[in-house]
Amino acid sequence: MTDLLPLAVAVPLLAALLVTALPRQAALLGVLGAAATTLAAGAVLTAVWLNGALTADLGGWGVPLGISMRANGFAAALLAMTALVALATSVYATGYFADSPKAVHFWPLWLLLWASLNALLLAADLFNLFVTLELLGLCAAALGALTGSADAVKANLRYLLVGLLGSTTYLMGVALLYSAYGALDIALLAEHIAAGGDENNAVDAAALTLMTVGLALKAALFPLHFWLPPAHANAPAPVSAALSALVVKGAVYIIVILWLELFASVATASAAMVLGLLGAAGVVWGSWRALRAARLKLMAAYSTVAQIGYLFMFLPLIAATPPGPARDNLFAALVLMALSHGFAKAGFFLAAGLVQQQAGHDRIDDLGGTAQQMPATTFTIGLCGSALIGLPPSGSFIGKWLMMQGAIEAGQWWWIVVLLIGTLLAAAYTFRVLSRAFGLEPTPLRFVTDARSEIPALMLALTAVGVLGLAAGPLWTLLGLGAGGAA
Amino acid sequence: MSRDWSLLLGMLLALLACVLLWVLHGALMDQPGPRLADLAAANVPYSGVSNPVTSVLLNFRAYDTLLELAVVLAALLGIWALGPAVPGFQPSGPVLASMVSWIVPLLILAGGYMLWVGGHAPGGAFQAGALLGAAGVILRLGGDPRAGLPDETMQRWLAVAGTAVFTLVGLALAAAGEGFLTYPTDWAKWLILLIETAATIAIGVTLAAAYVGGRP
Amino acid sequence: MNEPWPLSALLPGAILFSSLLPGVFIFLVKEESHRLRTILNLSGAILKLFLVGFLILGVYEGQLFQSRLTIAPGLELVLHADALSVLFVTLSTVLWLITTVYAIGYLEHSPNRSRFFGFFSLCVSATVGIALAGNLLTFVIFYEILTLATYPLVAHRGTPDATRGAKIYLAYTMSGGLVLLIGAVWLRTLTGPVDFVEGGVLSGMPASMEGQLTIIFVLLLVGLGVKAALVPLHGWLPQSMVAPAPVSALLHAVAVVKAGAFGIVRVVYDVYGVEYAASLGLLGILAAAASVTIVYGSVKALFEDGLKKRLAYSTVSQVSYIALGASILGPIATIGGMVHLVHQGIMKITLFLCAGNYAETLGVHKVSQMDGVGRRMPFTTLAFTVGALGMIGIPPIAGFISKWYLGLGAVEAGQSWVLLILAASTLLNAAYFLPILYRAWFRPAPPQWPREHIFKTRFETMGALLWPPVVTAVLCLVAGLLAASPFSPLEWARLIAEREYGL
Amino acid sequence: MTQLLLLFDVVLLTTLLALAVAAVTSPEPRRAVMLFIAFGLWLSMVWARLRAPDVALAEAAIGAGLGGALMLAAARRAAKREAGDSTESAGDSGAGGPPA
Amino acid sequence: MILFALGIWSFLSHEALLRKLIAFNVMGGGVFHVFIAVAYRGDTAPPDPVPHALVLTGIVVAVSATALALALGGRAQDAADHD
Repeated sequence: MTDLLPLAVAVPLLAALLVTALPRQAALLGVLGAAATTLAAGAVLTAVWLNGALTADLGGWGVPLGISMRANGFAAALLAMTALVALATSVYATGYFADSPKAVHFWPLWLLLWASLNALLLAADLFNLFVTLELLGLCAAALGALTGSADAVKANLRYLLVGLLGSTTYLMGVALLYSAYGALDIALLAEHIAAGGDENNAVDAAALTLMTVGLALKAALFPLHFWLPPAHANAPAPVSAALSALVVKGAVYIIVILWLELFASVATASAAMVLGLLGAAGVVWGSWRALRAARLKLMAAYSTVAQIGYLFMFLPLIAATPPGPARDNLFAALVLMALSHGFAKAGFFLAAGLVQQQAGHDRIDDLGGTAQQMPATTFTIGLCGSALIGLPPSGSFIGKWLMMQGAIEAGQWWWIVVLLIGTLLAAAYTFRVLSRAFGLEPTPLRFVTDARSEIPALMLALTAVGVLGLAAGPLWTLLGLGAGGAA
Repeated sequence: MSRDWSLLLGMLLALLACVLLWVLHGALMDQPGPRLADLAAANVPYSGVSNPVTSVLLNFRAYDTLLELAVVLAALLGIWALGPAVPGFQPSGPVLASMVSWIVPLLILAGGYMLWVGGHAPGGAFQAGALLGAAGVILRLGGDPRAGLPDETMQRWLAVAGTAVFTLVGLALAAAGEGFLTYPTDWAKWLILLIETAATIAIGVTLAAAYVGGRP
Repeated sequence: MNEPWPLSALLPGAILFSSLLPGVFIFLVKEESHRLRTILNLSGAILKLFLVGFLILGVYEGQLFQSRLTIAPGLELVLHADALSVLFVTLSTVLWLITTVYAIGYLEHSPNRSRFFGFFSLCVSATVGIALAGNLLTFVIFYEILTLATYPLVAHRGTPDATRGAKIYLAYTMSGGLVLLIGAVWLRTLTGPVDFVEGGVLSGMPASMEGQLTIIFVLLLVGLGVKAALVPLHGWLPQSMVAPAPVSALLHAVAVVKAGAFGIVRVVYDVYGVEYAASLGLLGILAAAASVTIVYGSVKALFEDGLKKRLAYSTVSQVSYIALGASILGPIATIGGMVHLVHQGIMKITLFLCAGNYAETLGVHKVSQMDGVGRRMPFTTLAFTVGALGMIGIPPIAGFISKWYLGLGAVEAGQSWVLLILAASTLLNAAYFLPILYRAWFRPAPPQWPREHIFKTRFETMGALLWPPVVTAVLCLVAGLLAASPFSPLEWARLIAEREYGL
Repeated sequence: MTQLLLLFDVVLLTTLLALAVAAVTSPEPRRAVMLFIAFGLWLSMVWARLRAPDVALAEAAIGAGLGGALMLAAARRAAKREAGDSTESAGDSGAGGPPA
Repeated sequence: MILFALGIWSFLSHEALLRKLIAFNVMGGGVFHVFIAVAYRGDTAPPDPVPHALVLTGIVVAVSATALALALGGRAQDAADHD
C-alpha cells in the first residue's frame, strides 16, 4: 500500500527517462507515461479515500534519519488535480506539437515536471521539498523557454533566477530549523515547535519568515509577482497551462502547509493578516492588469496573480476562526478554489493556445472572427472564464460563498470588498474576450474543429464548472473533515 | 538599479544578516544537542558503506539523491532544448594537446578511484562524476568540439543511466517486498556501488554535455 | 405525512432538464439543419408543458415535490415546487412555447441560429430553476446563470449598439447579482440554510438582529431590484432593447424582470414572512421604491418615440405592481400582486411580439411611423389593442383584475394612498397607449412602409409570426373573462395567498 | 596553540569574506569569475577545516571547478560577442542557433 | 550569514546575468556554510553527516541551475542578435 507513494513519483520519472532515451517515439511514449502516471495518482487518491492519510518510510530507516513520504487528503486532492490537468495537457500536446521539432524536447521535461510536482505534493521532509522545488523550477523554466523567442527566453531566465533566489531563501529557513531542532520531517518538526513553546521563538519566526518569503516569490504573491506574467504568457500553451495551474500551486501548497501545520502553533493572526492583505492586493492588481492586457495569454497570466491572491486571503480567515466546522469549511474552500482555478486556468490556456494557433496571434481586440470560427474553444473560454469569475455552478462559486461566510463570521468584512472588486474585474476581463465572439463578422459556415486538442480543454473546463461546482461534497470527506453542517 | 537604492538595500540586508546571525547564534547556543549525528553514526554500520556522508546520501536519504540526479538531468534537457551547440574552439597547439593527452586519462582514473573510495573515505559519485566531467571540459578546451562524448543516442542513454538505475533498483526492492529504496543489509554495499557507478557515468556525461552547451 | 411519490422527487428536475438538454444539443446542431433544431426546440417546449401540467395537479392536491442535491456540506441545491413556483413555472413554460414558435419564424434567415436557440433554452431553464428554487442558495445560483445565459441573447446581433447594450446589461446585472450574493451569504451566516417556507423563516429571530436583518433586506432588494428594474436600477432595460424581438419579449415579459420581481416576492413572503417584514418596517421601503418606479416608468414611456423603448419603460412601471402588491400587508393585495405576475407577462409579451411583427413585416420601429398599421395588419393590431387596453386596466381584460385587487387590498390594509398611485399610473398608461391605438386604427396609412416584406401567405404576415401574439391576446381576454373559474391565474393567486397567510 | 588556531580561523574567514566581496563587486566579468573560483576554493578549505572533507571536495570539484568553468566559458563568449559587435565584423561567427 | 546577505544584495542590485549568478552562488555558499557550521561539533566529536549530505546535494543542484541559466542567457543573447 505505502509503495504507492514512491510509485506516483517513479512512474513519471521513468517515463521521462524513457522518452529522453528514445526521442523518436517521444509522443507515443509520453502519452502512455501520462496515462500510467494518472493511474498511479488515481491509486493514491483511492487509497487515501479508503484509508485516510498514508505515509511511507523510504529506505526503512524511519524519521528522523530517513525520509518519508506522505499523502493526506489535501495532497491527494492536488495530486489528482495535477494528474487530470497533466493528462489533458498531454493529450492536447500531441496535437499542439504535432510536426514540431520541439516535441522531442517537450516530452522529457514535461514528464520530469510532472514527477517533480508529484514528489513535491507527497514530500514530508523540508529538505526533500527543497530538491523538488528546484527540480520543478528548472523544468518549468526550461519548458517555458521552449519557443526560443527572445521574449520567452528572457522571461523564463528571469523566472529561473527568481525561483533560485526564492528556494535558496527557503533553504536558509530550513537550515535554521535544523540547527534548532535537528530534524527535517514536517510532522516531527511541528511537534518540536509546538513543544518548544516560547523557547525558540526567534528561530521559529526567522525560519517562518525566510521560508515564506522565499516561497511567496515562487508563488507570485503580490508584490513578488512581477516575473509571472511575461514567463507564463510567452511559454507554449500546454506549458503555460501547467505553469499557471500547477507549478505556482506547488509553492502555495508548501506555504499552506507551513502556516497551517508546521508553524500552526506559532504563526500569529497578525502575521497571517499581512499575507492576506498582500493576497488582496494581488487580487485587485492582478485583475486590473488582466483587464488592461492586450493579449489573451497575458490576460490569463495576470488573472493567475489575482487567483493566487484569493488563496492567501484564506489564511487570516482560518487563523481567526476557532477549530470546528466553520474552520473546516474555510480550509475546504481554500482547496476547492485551488482546484477550480487549476482546472479552469489550464483549460483557459489550452483554449487560448488553439486560438493563437488558428489566428496566428492572440491580440484580444482582433479575435472576433476566430472566436466565431471555433465555437467549442470559445465555449471553453466562456466556461473557464465563469469559473475564474466565480459564477455558479463552478467550484470557485462555492469557494467564494464559503469565504464570504467565513469573513462575515470572523467580522473581517474587508475581504468581502476585495472579493467584490475582484469578481467584478474578473467579469469585465472575461466578457471583454467573450464579447468578441458576438461581433459582426460573417457567420462561418464551417467551423474549425480539432477534437484532439479541443476536447481536453473542454473537459478541464467542465470539471471546473460542473463537477466541482455541483459535487464538491466528497472533497470534505477526502480532506478528512466532518460534514461542515450549518456553520 | 540606481546607486541609492542599492545602498539602501545593502543596509537593510546588512541588518537582516545581523538578525539572522543573532538568531542562529541563539539556536546554536541553546541546543548544542547531537541532532542526527549520533543516530546517523549508530546506523552507518548497517548502511553498507562506512563513509557516513555516503551512507546518508545513498542510503538514509537516497530519495533526495535520486531527485538530485533528476535535477542534473533536467538542466541538461533544458540546455539541449535551446538548440544545437556552439561550435568548439580552434584546435590547440601541440603543448596543450600533449597536456590533454595525459591529463584526461589521469582524471578518468582519479574519477574511478574517487568512486571506489567513496564507500569508506571522502569521495563518492558526485565528486567522481565531476572529475569525469572535468575530463570532458579539458578535452573540449583541447579542441575536441564534442568533448570526447559519444553520439547522440549513446549520450541520451548514458545521461539517463544514473537516474534509471537508481529508480529501477528502488522499484525492484519495492517489488521484492523490501520497500522503495530499502536495501537489504547484505546487499547494500553492492547495490550502492552499482547505483554510484551508473550515477558517476551519468553525471560525468551530463556535466560535460552541459559544458558543450547544446543538442549533440 | 404521506408516502413520497417517487416521481415527486424527479419531477422538478425533469422540468428543468426538459429545456436544458435540448438547449445543449441545439448548440451542436449544424447551422443549416433547420428541421432538426425546430424539432428539438418544440419537443422540449411541449414536453415541459406536459410535465408542468402534472405539477399543477399535484401541487393543487397538496403534494410535496422536492429534489435535493448536496453540493458541499451545508450547501444544498433544492428544487421545490409550491403554489408560487407553479405560477411562475407555468407562465414561463407557456410563454416559452409561444415565443419559440415566434422566434423560429422571426429568425428565419438570420445567422447564428443554433447559438441563439441554445442560449434561449438555457435562459428558460434558468428561469424555471429560479421558479423552482427551494432555498436562497439555489435561487442565487440560477439567478446568476440567467444573467450568463441572457448576455449572448442581448449581444446576439453583434452590432456596436448590441455590444454596448449587452455590456451595460451585464454591468448592471452582475453587480446586482453580487449584492444579492452578499445579502444571501450574510443571511445564511445568521440563520443557517435559508429554505423558502410559506409564512417565512425569520419571525423567530431575536430582536438584537433586527438591524442586521434590515440591512440584509436592503441588500437583497437592491440585488433583485436590478433585474426587476426598480428605479434607479432600471438603466439596463431600455438599453437592452437592441436584442431581437423574441428576446425582448421573453426578457421583459418573463425571464429577467420577472425573475427579479419573483425574487422580491419570495424574500418578502417566504424568507422574512410578510407579517415579520411589516413589523420591521421593511414593507414601507419596498412600497416607496415600487411606487416611485411605477410613476417614473410611465412618465418616461410617455416621451419615448421608439416603440420598443416605450414598451420597455412601460415594463419598468408595470413590473413594480408586483412589488407593490407584495408590499401591502393583506391577502387581497397579495392576490393582486401575484396575479399581475402572470397578467403582465401575457399582456407584455403580446405587445412585444406585435412590435416585432411591425418591425419585421413593415420596418416600423417608431410610434410616429405607425399611422394606419391597423388596416395593413389587422390581426396583429387587434392583438396589440387587447394588450394595450389590458395594460391600461380596461375590463374585462386581465390587467383590470390585477389593478382591482391591488386597489381593494390597499383599501383593506388602510393604505389608500396606493389608490392615488394606481390612478396616476392608469392615466399615464392611457396617455401613452391610446395615441398609438388612435394612430394605428384611425390615421391613414402612408404610401409606402419603411421596409416592407411581402410574405406569400393568406395573412398579413408569416404564420409563425402572426399566431403567437394572437394566442397570447386571447389568453389575456380569457384570463380576464374567466377569472373566477378554477385554475385561472386569479384562483391560483388566491390559493397562494391562502397558503401564505395560513388561511 | 588554541590561540594560534583561532587566529588561523579568523584569517581564513576574513579572506573568505574579502574574496566574496571582491567577486560580487568586480565589474569585469572574467575577473569576477576568477575571484569567484578563488572564493569557492577558499570556501572548500574552510569546510575542510570544519571537518567536512566530502563537501569540501565536492565544492572544489563541482562548485568552484565546473561552475567556474561554465561561467568562464560564458564570460569568454560574452567578451567575444562584444568584440565582434564593436568591430562590426560579419556578425556572430560562432553562434549558429536556428530560428525559433 | 554575511555571505547570504551579500549574495542577496548583489543578486538584486546587479543586472548582468553573470554577476547575478555569481551572487546566487555566493548566497548559496552562505547557506551551505550555515549547514556545515551546524554540523561541526568541535574537533573531537565526529561531525553530523546529515547536513554534509544536504550540502552536497545543494551544491550539485546549484551548479545544474547555473548551467541552465547560463545556457538560457546565451540563447537570449543569440535570439536578441538575430531579431
